Amino acid sequence: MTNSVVDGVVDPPKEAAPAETRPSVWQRLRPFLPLVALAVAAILPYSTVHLPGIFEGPLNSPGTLQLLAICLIFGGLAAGYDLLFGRTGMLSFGHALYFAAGVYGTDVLVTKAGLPLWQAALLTLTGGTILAALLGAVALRTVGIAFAMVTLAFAQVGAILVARDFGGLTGGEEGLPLDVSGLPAALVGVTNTVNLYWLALAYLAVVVLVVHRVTASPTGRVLAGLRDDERRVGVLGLDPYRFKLVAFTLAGGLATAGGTVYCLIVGGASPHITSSELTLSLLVMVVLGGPGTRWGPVLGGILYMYLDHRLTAFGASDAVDALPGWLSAPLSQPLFVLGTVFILAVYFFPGGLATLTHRLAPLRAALTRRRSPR
Amino acid sequence: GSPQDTASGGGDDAAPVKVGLVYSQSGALASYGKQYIEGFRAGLDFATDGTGKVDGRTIEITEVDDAGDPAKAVSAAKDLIGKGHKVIAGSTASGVALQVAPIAAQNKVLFISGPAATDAVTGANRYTFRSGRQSYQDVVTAKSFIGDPAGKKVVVFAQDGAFGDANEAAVKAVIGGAGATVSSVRAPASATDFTPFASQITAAKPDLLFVAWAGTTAPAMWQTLDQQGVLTSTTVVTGLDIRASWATFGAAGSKISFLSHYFDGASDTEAAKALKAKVTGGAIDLFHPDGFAAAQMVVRAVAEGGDDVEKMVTALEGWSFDGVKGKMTIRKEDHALLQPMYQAKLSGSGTTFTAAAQKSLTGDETAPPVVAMKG
Amino acid sequence: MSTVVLLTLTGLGLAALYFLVASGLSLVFGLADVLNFAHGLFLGVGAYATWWAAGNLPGAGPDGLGFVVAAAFGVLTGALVAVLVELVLIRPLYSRTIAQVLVTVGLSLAGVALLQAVWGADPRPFPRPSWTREVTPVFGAKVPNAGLLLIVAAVLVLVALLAFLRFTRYGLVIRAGVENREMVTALGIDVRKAFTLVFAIGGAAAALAGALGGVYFGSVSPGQGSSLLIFAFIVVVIGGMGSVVGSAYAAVAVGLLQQFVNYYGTSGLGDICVVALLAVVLLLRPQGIAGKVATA
Amino acid sequence: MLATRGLTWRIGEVAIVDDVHLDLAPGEFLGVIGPNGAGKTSLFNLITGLRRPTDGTVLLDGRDIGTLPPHRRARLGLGRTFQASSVFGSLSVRENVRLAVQAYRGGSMKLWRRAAADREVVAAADAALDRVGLAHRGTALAGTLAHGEKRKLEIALLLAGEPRVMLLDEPMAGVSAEDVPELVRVIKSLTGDSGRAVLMVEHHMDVILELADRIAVMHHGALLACDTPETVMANPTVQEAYLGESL
Amino acid sequence: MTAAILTVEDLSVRIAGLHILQGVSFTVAPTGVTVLLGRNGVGKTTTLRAVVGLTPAGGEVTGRVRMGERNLLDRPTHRLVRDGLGYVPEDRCVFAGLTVAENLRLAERRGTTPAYDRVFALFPELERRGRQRAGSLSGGQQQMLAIGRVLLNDNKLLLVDEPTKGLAPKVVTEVAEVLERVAATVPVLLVEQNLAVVRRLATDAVVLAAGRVAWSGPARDLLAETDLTKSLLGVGSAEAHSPSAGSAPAGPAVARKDGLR
Ligand SMILES: Nc1ncnc2c1ncn2[C@@H]1O[C@H](COP(=O)(O)OP(=O)(O)OP(=O)(O)O)[C@@H](O)[C@H]1O
Ligand SMILES: Nc1ncnc2c1ncn2[C@@H]1O[C@H](COP(=O)(O)OP(=O)(O)OP(=O)(O)O)[C@@H](O)[C@H]1O
Ligand SMILES: [Mg+2]
Ligand SMILES: [Mg+2]
Repeated sequence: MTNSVVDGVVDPPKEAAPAETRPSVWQRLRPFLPLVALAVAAILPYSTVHLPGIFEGPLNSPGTLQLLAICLIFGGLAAGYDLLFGRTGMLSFGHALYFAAGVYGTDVLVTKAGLPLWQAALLTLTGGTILAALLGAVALRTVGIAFAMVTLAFAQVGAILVARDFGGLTGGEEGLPLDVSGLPAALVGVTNTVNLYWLALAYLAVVVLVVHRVTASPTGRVLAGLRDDERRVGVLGLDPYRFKLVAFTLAGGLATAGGTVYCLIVGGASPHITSSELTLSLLVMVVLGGPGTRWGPVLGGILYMYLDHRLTAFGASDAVDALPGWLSAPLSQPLFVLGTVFILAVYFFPGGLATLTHRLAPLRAALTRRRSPR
Repeated sequence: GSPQDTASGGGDDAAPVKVGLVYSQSGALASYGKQYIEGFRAGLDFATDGTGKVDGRTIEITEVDDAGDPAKAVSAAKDLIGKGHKVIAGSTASGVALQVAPIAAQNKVLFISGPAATDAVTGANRYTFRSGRQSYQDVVTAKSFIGDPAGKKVVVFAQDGAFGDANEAAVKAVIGGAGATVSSVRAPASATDFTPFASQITAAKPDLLFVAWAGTTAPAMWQTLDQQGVLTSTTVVTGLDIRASWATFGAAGSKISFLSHYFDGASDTEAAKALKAKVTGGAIDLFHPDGFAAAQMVVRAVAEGGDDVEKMVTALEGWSFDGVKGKMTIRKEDHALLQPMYQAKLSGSGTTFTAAAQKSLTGDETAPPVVAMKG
Repeated sequence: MSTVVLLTLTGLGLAALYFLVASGLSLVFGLADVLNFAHGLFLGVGAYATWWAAGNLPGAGPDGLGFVVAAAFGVLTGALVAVLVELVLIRPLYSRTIAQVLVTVGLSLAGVALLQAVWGADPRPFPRPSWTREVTPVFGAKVPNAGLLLIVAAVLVLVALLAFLRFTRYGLVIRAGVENREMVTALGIDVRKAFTLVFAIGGAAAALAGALGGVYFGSVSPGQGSSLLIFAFIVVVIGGMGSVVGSAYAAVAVGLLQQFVNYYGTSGLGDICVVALLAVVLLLRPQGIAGKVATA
Repeated sequence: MLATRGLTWRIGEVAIVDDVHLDLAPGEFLGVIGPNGAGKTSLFNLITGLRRPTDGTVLLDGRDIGTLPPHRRARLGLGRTFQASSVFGSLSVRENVRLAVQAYRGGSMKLWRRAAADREVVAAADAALDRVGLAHRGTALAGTLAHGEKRKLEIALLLAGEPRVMLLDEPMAGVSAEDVPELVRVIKSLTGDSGRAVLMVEHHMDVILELADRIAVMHHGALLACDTPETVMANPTVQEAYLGESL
Repeated sequence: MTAAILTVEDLSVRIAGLHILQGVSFTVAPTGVTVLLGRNGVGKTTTLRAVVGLTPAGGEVTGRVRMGERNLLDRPTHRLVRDGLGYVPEDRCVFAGLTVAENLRLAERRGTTPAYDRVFALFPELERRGRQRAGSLSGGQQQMLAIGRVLLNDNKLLLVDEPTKGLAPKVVTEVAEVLERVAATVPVLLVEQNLAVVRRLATDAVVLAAGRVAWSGPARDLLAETDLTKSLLGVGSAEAHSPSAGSAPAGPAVARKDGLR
């Protein structure tokens, strides 16, 4: 389908053709690829290329940039969640809570308390991180499924509180539109969507950098050890609890920051984001991309959000309408297509998208072989 | 190209006018959305005499599904605005309407909210209008069931959250303001068993029970109220939902006094006849009139304003027109849509129920108080 | 007094509903180690199949024996769908727990959307025997018959499941299979069959919950199963995974707690209390609930 | 150096470990034998803090460590291996050992440094791998190692932490005959220097006799005897309950 | 030599790109114990698992394994076992969450009477601990359970992977005796590191090295020739100055060396 192209847009083709023939150059270039990807993504809004069927308008149109911005945010969120799930082996079902804390925190502080954006963002980030640290400190007294359920329970309380709408703070099921009057002008209005896109890109870059650095750090090694055998880590002289709490807090903080950016992009908060389904979606994104891999979760998040948004258009498209009724009815349900895509993905990319290059290796080898006799 | 580029809208006198409809084609509110779009098409035909053109310019509709998710709706709105749409309509869900409205104001395009009932859309900003009714109008209609409210005891039974809050506040203002004592019983929207709440209501012994409940748990809620004898012990008023839901009231249906936004046969206007002819199944449903009115408003805005949004706004403010429900007026001060409302009774059994009008109230009788324009 | 009786009995009815949903979940979760997010779908399938049968299947109807036939048809369909899901989707993924979670999540999304595509998002009136709409006076409280029906059904299901686990070898095979499938086959047992059976039973229990839930709610809608699922999960976890009896206790605790807090406290507090109960139970006896004691 | 005082662990009425008083002098090598199920592994679990005793306590250098969590005890110089190999299966063999070295060199939270850049850690890890003869398997994932190799990796993990008191739980179990002498040599070299004390459970009697200064015999959770190898081996109860007839 | 009960021909196993077995061929005699020897990691366990059809997912098995006329490789494990192939895995694999009695009950095969008396006579401990969770058994007790499970049924061939690992000398002797008695009626393919046990039980021996068969023949020949033992198994020279595997008899250290003779 359209996946490969989307990946290409955000992350330039990793397997560039010349690299196959001259691996040494390729190897030297490899470490710089993320920077190249970042640069390409950053100048993307200057392109007027139109990719029919993939995006509604040209790449620099507000609609496309908005969609890409949301995809990037979720790429970052998934990468942050992977710090817990893929790298430390902690299955949290309540990660949506910290994201929601970021969205609602920013929104409420700006809209209800009238704080300037930078203060609201800073306060929210601090608050979200502290919240993660506190709840993590309690939840981490349990392990395994119990941990998953305690985190789910905490997140559920968050969802109930948002729905209850105490003091009209959260707007309940109607959500809370962001009051943009106090915001910098560069973040308001359709023509400025590109700035939001860059903000989202910056968020993603920061998350990837943080996750990457942390994973490669001594602490990251301990986290990997915890994933395999917690008891062993303890006997080696390291406190598993402390390291897990650090990972949990860090991931929570990253999610909160993502919430702040998301709030700006969407221009408000709605209770969807407090639901346990969001955490499940994060899990799906990570698994879709490949847990514990460097780019997998990012790609998974981007792809998931892309499908989630684009499938509504797909369902309403003429191509689907033209099909016989028994086919077009389910296909016009975006969730049906999304669910089916996951199921297929589990079977066809068992290790996630990240293993795709790996699995294509034989094919590539065959191609090069055919070319080389020349 | 430059990242700040957006397509500039029209300017050409013969160019089509682009209208974006962002509403629920899928998701929980898909059936509301379906009525809305049917109504809109019928309304467009009606207002343009079947040509689909205003002053020789075609009205070009782009439909986008928001699946009830504000984030998707905002993306869609930005996309449409980016492509030069000056008019956006739709919003089946209140949450969507509230988040799209600011986008319209930020970008100075016309936004006509659809079935979303939240009062907060009224007076949201200069660019935002509504083509449907608002909760307050429901409540005023409810008040008409008890005659003189002074000294009466009224209980609001509503679900937690903004929808319930709004209804409770409206009842306190409208009926409480007229001298009744208003108290409330609230329940989580996700509640599975309603016995505790039924007991609380019974204990309060109200003269009037106003129920504001939306969602799939409604049938269970009504059954419990019926079984615990609430429906027979007092006057119970609630809004009449879409036709498909009537059967789920079951035996309770005939014991409830309904306030209605619209049901088939509630009015006999020209517009209603035109609409009825176009509706699948031949019966007008709750949200068909909202789509119809939206189309009428779009045509008016384009006819008077051309491509100039400011002119469109001025053209709509204070405008009165003959809609499906009868005389509709867009109040200048806060863009509230004043419109007739109805009292109804359900009768029938099994799966066939019919609604009959008891009384209709004029737009002025149900007018909400004027609110200050926020933005 | 009558309020307390009413709340207790309706609370038990609610508990019975939770138990019916949770029992299948607990069985599949505890025995086959599959965190089955598609359980809500099975429930929806059962409900819609019953609804469909009552209107279309010869011999079935909304009342009396006809309803029993319709419900039986629903239960059968639920079991069948569960078996298909196990055979086609879950079986290739054993020992890949996360992949299973993903598949069942995908399935619940797709399946609910499918129900919605076919029958629409709006609730449909559910066929039900007329006596289930009535109430039975108990100490002055008007207790809905549908609730009593749920209680009876839940007790029957509990007994049936216990008998299955206690008097057949399947319980053993499955518990062993969860730990080490290979070794079970190495003892000469076809473990796949046992897992399929567990799914069939889980699906049947879910479908029964769907059919009786339809009676209880008076309507059926695509999302009904998923909304019950979260409480079912809580019940399963509080009760201890895989323990059917535990689920029963937990369901009673949750049902009564919710009912009484909702009456005496403010609205929404009931849900928060249930969640708090979960957190407290897990924090006090995490390993007891997780059921897996580390062996040093 | 290490001592247990009345260490007892009961489950219900059964005493798994029953009032054990052990003393381990610096530089001493104490072998622990006893029938299967005598409570040897359980004793280790109590000493390292993986289980909480119902009674009694553990002293290290005279300090009561009975209430400390496992990682605190490890930091005080208490290291152990597991009877069932417990290595980090998804990490490479080298990363396994580096993690252990890092744990020993200071467990402070370092989030922003590159782990692989720490020369000292790398060098120490490689030295430990070399010592157990696993250097050539450095890049293999620990989870795919054959059983015997996992046993060696276990010891490398222990070595990396340079503990002062080492608890070895059946290090020879499943090690092929050819490798036994080498492992024995490795273990022997642990004790030669620096006054380290070793507590080793082992069923291979020749290994125990080769290495141990004293032998403790456990039976039904209790310490039956603790004496020189000769005395212990001559003990008729030991012969009857543990050694049985020769093959 | 009479027809072999099990014939392995050109068995190759590849797991995750690693060529672990590279064409292993040997036979198992219809009586007595055939031992499979070799250093850690040569692929002994892999061989046994390939025979019972338990190669991990993604593993590739080629070659033929015949028992009588049947090729075993294309039949599912549970059928092989039901037809009389008993397997005792290397790491015991008792079901930790189940009680001892449940573990045994699980091993009962349909249509046969389980020989509980035989098992309890050998391991009275198992009868006593019937209600204990197998996960809390000591290592040795778990090994008893793993063997007991297989002995509950009559088998045509037993595959036993390192049964004496981690057992007390006394139990090692007992297990050896059990296997000896079992082997009187059922042929056994045994993987074992304990040379004393090998010495006592083995009739035939197969030595693996680097994924291939390095030597096969009567066990007597292998053990009798010190040079051969030394070159194939690396023991012998070490014996002189450092003790090697093998359980020692009772008595002072001096008497130990007899253990391997
Ligand atoms: N969690 C537990 N619950 C019940 N009994 C237990 C538990 N843990 C250990 N036991 C019992 O305690 C006894 C001692 O076990 P332990 O593992 O310490 O023996 P061991 O001496 O190490 O034996 P081996 O030499 O076979 O490894 C055994 O009988 C075992 O069954
Ligand atoms: N799942 C696997 N993935 C990758 N390699 C494996 C896997 N299983 C086994 N191996 C490799 O195959 C080789 C042979 O393993 P096997 O377990 O058969 O050896 P063994 O002879 O039984 O050794 P031991 O005496 O230690 O039990 C080892 O090098 C091991 O690393
Ligand atoms: Mg032990
Ligand atoms: Mg082996």
